[in-house]
Amino acid sequence: MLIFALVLHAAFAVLLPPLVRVLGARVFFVASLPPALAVLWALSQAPRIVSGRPISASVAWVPALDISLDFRVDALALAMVVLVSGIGAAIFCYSVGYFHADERGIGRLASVMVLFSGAMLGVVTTDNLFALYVFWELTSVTSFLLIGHDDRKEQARRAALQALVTTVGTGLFMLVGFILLGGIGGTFRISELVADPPTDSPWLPVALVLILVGAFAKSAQAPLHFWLPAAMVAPTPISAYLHAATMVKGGVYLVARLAPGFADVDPWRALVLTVGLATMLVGGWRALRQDDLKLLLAYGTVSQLGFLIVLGGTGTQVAAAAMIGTLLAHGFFKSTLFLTVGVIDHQTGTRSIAALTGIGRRMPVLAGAGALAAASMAGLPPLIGFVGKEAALEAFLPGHVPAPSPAAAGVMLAGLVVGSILTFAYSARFVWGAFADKETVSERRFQSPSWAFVTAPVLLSAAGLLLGVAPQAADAVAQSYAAPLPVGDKPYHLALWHGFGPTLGLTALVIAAGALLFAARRTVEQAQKALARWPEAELGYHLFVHAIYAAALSVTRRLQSGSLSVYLGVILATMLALPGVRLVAALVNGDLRLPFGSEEFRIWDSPLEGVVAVVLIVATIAVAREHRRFPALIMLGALGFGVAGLFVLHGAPDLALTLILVETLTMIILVFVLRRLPSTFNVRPNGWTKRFTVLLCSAAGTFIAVTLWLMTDARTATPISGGFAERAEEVGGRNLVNVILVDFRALDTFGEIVVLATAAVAVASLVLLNRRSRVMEQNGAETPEENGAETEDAKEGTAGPRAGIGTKEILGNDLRPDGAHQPNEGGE
Amino acid sequence: MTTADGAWRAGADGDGQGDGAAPEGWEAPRERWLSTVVRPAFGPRSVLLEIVARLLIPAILTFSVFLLLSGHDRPGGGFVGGLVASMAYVLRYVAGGRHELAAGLPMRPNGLLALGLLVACGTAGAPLLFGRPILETFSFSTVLPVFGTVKFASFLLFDIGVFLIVVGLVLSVVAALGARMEAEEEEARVRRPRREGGR
Amino acid sequence: MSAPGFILVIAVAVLYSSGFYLLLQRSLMRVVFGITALGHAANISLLLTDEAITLPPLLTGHEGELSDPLPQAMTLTAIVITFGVTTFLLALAYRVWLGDGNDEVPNDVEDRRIKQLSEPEDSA
Amino acid sequence: MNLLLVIPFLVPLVGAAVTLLLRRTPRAQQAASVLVLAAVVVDAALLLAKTAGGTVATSQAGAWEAPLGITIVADALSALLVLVSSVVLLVVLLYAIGQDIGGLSRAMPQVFHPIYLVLTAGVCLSFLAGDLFNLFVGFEVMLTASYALITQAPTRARVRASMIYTVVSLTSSILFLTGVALVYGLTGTVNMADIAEKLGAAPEELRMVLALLFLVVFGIKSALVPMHFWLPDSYPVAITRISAIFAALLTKVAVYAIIRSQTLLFGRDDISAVLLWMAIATMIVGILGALVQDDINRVVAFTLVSHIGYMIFGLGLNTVAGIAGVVIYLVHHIVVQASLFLVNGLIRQYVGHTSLRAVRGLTTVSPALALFFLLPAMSLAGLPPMSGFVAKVALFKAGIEAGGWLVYLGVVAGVLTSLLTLMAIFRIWVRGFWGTPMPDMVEARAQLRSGSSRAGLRFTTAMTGVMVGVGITVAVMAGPLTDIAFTAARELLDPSAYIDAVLQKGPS
Repeated sequence: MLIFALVLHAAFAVLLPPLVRVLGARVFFVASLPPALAVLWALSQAPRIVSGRPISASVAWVPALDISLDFRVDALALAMVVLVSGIGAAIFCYSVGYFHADERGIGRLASVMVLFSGAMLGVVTTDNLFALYVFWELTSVTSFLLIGHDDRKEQARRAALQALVTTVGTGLFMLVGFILLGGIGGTFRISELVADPPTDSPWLPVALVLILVGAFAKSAQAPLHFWLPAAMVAPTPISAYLHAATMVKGGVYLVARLAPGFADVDPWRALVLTVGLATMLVGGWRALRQDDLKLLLAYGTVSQLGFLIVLGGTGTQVAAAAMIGTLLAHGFFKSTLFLTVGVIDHQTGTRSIAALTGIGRRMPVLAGAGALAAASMAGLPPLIGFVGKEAALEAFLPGHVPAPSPAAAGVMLAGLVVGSILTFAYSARFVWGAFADKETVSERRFQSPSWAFVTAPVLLSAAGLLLGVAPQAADAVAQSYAAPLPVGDKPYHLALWHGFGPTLGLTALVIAAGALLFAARRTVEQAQKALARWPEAELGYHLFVHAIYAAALSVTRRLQSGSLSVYLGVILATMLALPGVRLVAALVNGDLRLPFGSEEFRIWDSPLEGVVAVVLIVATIAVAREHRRFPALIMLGALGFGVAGLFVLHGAPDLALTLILVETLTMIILVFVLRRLPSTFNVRPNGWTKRFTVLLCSAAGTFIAVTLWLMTDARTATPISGGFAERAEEVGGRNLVNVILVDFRALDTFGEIVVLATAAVAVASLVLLNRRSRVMEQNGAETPEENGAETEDAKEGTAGPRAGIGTKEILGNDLRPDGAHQPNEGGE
Repeated sequence: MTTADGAWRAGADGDGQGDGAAPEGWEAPRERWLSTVVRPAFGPRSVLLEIVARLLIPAILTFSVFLLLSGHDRPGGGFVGGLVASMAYVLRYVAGGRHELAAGLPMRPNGLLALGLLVACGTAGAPLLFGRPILETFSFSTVLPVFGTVKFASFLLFDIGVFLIVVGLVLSVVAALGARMEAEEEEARVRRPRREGGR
Repeated sequence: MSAPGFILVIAVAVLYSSGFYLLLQRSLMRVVFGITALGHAANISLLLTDEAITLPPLLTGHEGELSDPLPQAMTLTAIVITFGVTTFLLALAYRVWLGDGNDEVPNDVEDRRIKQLSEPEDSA
Repeated sequence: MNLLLVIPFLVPLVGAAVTLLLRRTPRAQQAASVLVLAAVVVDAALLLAKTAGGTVATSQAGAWEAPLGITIVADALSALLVLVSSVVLLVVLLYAIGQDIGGLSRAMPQVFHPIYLVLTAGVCLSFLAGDLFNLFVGFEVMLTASYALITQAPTRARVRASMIYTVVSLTSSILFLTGVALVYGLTGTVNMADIAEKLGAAPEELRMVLALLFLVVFGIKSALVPMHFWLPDSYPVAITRISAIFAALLTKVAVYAIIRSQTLLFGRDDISAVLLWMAIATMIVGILGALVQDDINRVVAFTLVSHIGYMIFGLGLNTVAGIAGVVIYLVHHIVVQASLFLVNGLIRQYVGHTSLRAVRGLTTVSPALALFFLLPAMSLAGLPPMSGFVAKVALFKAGIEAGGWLVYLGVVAGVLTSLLTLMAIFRIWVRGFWGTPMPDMVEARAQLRSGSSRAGLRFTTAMTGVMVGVGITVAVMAGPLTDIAFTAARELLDPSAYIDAVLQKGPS
């Protein structure tokens, strides 16, 4: 059933775009079906799951690599499914009102959103590390596409790429961490790893840190949180869904998923608590000074995610229960708030606190829902947010639970209280900013939203209220999830009322201080402005990217010279550096010895051979030194005939005959071509470059010759050719070379004639073709059939040689639309 | 400035050697050879060279066939034979110019290439039909009235394929780099002033 | 066992060196010469894997050790392949001359453009 | 068995001859080429079915037993690569036909088909050659065809590119031939299985020199840093169909040759350290090059260089898992590179060029195009659930299992390269696919869609879609693929079955 739900998401993603023509924006109703189905199914299975019998399913994919699509829905997954699919379904319905039918790319949008919904469902239900990574990165990519939905805005493109690079880049760390972890644990099933965590490997901390890096980036933990506020350029339903309610919880989910097994491994807890707390404080502090409601919420989200990471990563029962409560709370209240802002933005055209007034009066229902959600965020009873926060404070009361250590718990508690105060303050600021009447602001004219548009936020905030009033449902899930974790003094249940105790006192403190902070908001704003601004986290990203590009440019500029001779020189140098150095080393070490002085050593086999060799050497050097074409050609001919002579001496009449014929033909053809070319070559002046070239080439030539000498000297077996003579009788031929060519190794000959035929066709097509193009040019004619139709080569050809624009100029006119840019293969 | 814009029209006509509408260069007068009044490729017309060429060419061609057939026992074979045969045509071109070359060809170079390739492929693939490995040789002997016992072997066919392809290659190259360029030069000579101005 | 005479080793070294040297020149015609020289060098290398036996590998019934036919067959194949490819290079040289008025191998345009950049074009 | 092993190169050659004769009837030519490649695909599938389980199929050309005659041999790796290559070749051919129908390209259709089929034969022969010299011949067949293809529709830029390409390839060929001479000098044989046995008696130092020399020879063709410079200067300039095939196949054939030579011939000597260093350099230098390019084709070409590094990394691990990773990566990368170049070809059709300085808003111009770019781009960046993800996991996993500081450095380089690939490839997306389309692009699209080239445009788009679909199939079938890859890797690391099959069983 779960697999069916996933497939359904994918199928709908394919089906939706064509439906847009018929349905317009109502296509989102259709889109809400798969997540709705998933959440209904999950709820129907909830009793069974909560009672400790998770649901499993599996599809094999690449068993040899342990990549398998295993699924397992337990309590934690259940909570996440409710968030992902439940909120998803609501947001899809909301989108019907948000998007106009003529919105650009609405089909694409709906399709990608459903795909995201499915991917997220996969993330929270899978039980295989690789499958988790698969779905995880799918959410990154869909998120990228959704952030960049309004791709004509530079800002959107930037933010999308930034989010992608951050999440996928860190996701790669996570992948390596997964592979390490699975390798250490011997299995890639998460449930098995958590149930029976490996402990003894020195690589385990490395694996965990790598995984945490991925989780932190996904959940926008400081200092990797910068992408999340930037991602707010996306349309509001997307922000609400991905960047508040679900995707960013991926990291929290992963931390919470692994915490039962690995929370006690250093440096897990230290890392999680530090980063989480820092994020909570930074986010809350930054939220206090935002003017844009959406950004306020975004920083609020960052803060809350830090909070959740702390709770999820601590690895105690109370913290775990608090995490479940806060997780659900956050999902509901944050999506409500975003949707509220979306409505405000949609109706009034702004979401700036400085420009909004009287919204509460004009949209009371919406304001009610928003206020309720904000109250939940602030941690006010009787909402689920309050329940979660109570539990959270309880979790860090020193002495109540075994981990973390009391001192650390004290610090954490203080941090959480400060964070909560900040949360209260920005929640209040949100309500005030969004709905309050402000005398200084003139009221805008706008239409009231349709009821359908407001339904989703109302429902979602109501869900928050419901869960708060009846926390038993959440508690059941929490207990089921927290069961394997270390217990404190007494079992803890999520509830509205725990009696008077330190936590209640702390809550009161939070409310009082928060209210104070809100009341003093002007002072706070000024204080924030007055403080030296610490470097933006985004700066790190920009520095990284810039460093990469600068490195890329400097490396490529230096290496990719564009000159053929340099390329060939480097190849020769490589040959010398690899086998060459090896050979020299062996010779120096005495592992190999040149056959000087051995019995085999001889100057020549016959004096005639010596003469031929000298002719060869002289002719070769002459060819290399000659700067005039025809003399060089004649020396080349002499060289060829010299080689033929050597062939005769070595008993190869066939070769000699062939070579002489081939040489003659080559000479004739060379003459055909050469008579058109200038009579001398352009030569480079003598200088160190030339000397270096000579040195390089001599070294390369010597290397090959010496290797040949050594190899032939060290022959290990008699050549196989003895067999040919024996078998030649069977064939009935007496010229062994020819018999080999046409019989024993006819396949080589076969290939060779194919080479010849191809070369012939190539030469013909190359020469004949050029002629035609010249005729065209003479007539000044473009090819006639392409009046308008831009064919593949037309532009290259015409824009190439003619547009003689200097490089600098091109850069200046990068985007000039008049065609002055020089595409692809610019000319000289 | 010569643009190399590849202004080539797809399917406009053959690649220059299609038989029907052969472009200039192949428009050879179908007269007896050496009677064409065309400038040879190099230098002035030399009667001596022409006569020598005329006398030599049949001999060269015969010799090339001999090399082809006897290659199995003596130095020679398809390559050498093919090279020698194509020498005959090169000689003919050098002596008589491009029209001469065109007039003397049995078939277009591409045809020779394709034919040679087909013959070679056929010889190579035939044993497969009988479930034998590629390129296995088969031979049989018959007694012919005049020649006595004649052995025929499939590798001879293969060698003929080689022969044809070598001839095809050389002709193709001579046609392209020799004859074609010569034709172009003639055209260019007409247009020279304009082009010089452009450089 | 079958190492060639020293002077031939030197000849091979010179052939390869000169071939490489010609290959590194800008003029495509010299590159063609270089390829030809290198082709010779490789062919001689193949042949030198055998001892210098002057008796050709013909089964004529004469006494004596025959030279090794296999490298010869391979050399023959290589000669012909080199010939085919050389003609192609010549056609290419001709083509280049038509386009540029010389037969030099120019540097790549796009590479040159990037060489002249001093700042990455985008770091976003 | 004889037939199955021979068809992949024999039938294309017959096809080449036939299409050369059919020059004046383009339709017949097209039909013949398609038929030939379809036959090769079917044949390769059958061959893979035979060899996937670990049997080594051999056929002795001319029925001469192994060291004397030439062995054609297919193990799981060869068969797999022949199959993938032929599928890619077929789809690219169909794409090319679509372009010709629509008059969208001015390549020479008459000689394109024969040469393309020769290229096919060369690629297949290289994969199936069991003989070192025959491998050389296979390479030459493939390369000569590629010289002819890269000069199709020669603009100045193309002639310049083909010079670089041809001369560098020739250098590599000459060194290859030299290597054959050296091997024959040392062992007196050219049959690879035979060499493998006889090299055992040779001095270790000489073996190492040979191993490194062959690494250089094939390293040039597979564009290992620092021998890679020619590739980005040549491949992107050719017309689409050609650069797609070159990028997809030619470097991979060279990588195959590296794998084969370093495992079968020189397997007993360890040059892992060299391979790993080269792999790291290749990954990093290649991807840094990709980041600063402005031309989409060039970006993709630089990523090609970079990702060759992944394959060499896997080979350098010298473990079954590592080499299996290489095999998966090979298959994945062949398909992905072809897809990306075909997409670039579509962009060229729409816009006339592929320079990022003048391409904007392609998603608006053609949503299908955007989708077809996005999926392979994700795959190239190793994002799940595409095939690139599986390949990367296989390699990383193998690396982490193998251990050692150099290997870990390699994994780090791999991770970094992965991230940079993402940046490079999504930079194309952000700059070229998003944004407001340039006015001339919209106009060009309107003209293309209304003009006579409409059918061709649709067809080429559809074929690009098919290629992307092949990529997705690779991802879906990753399970069986991985099993084959492991079989192949085991065969490569323990070549005794291969050697026995070639040397002892004789003609089958």
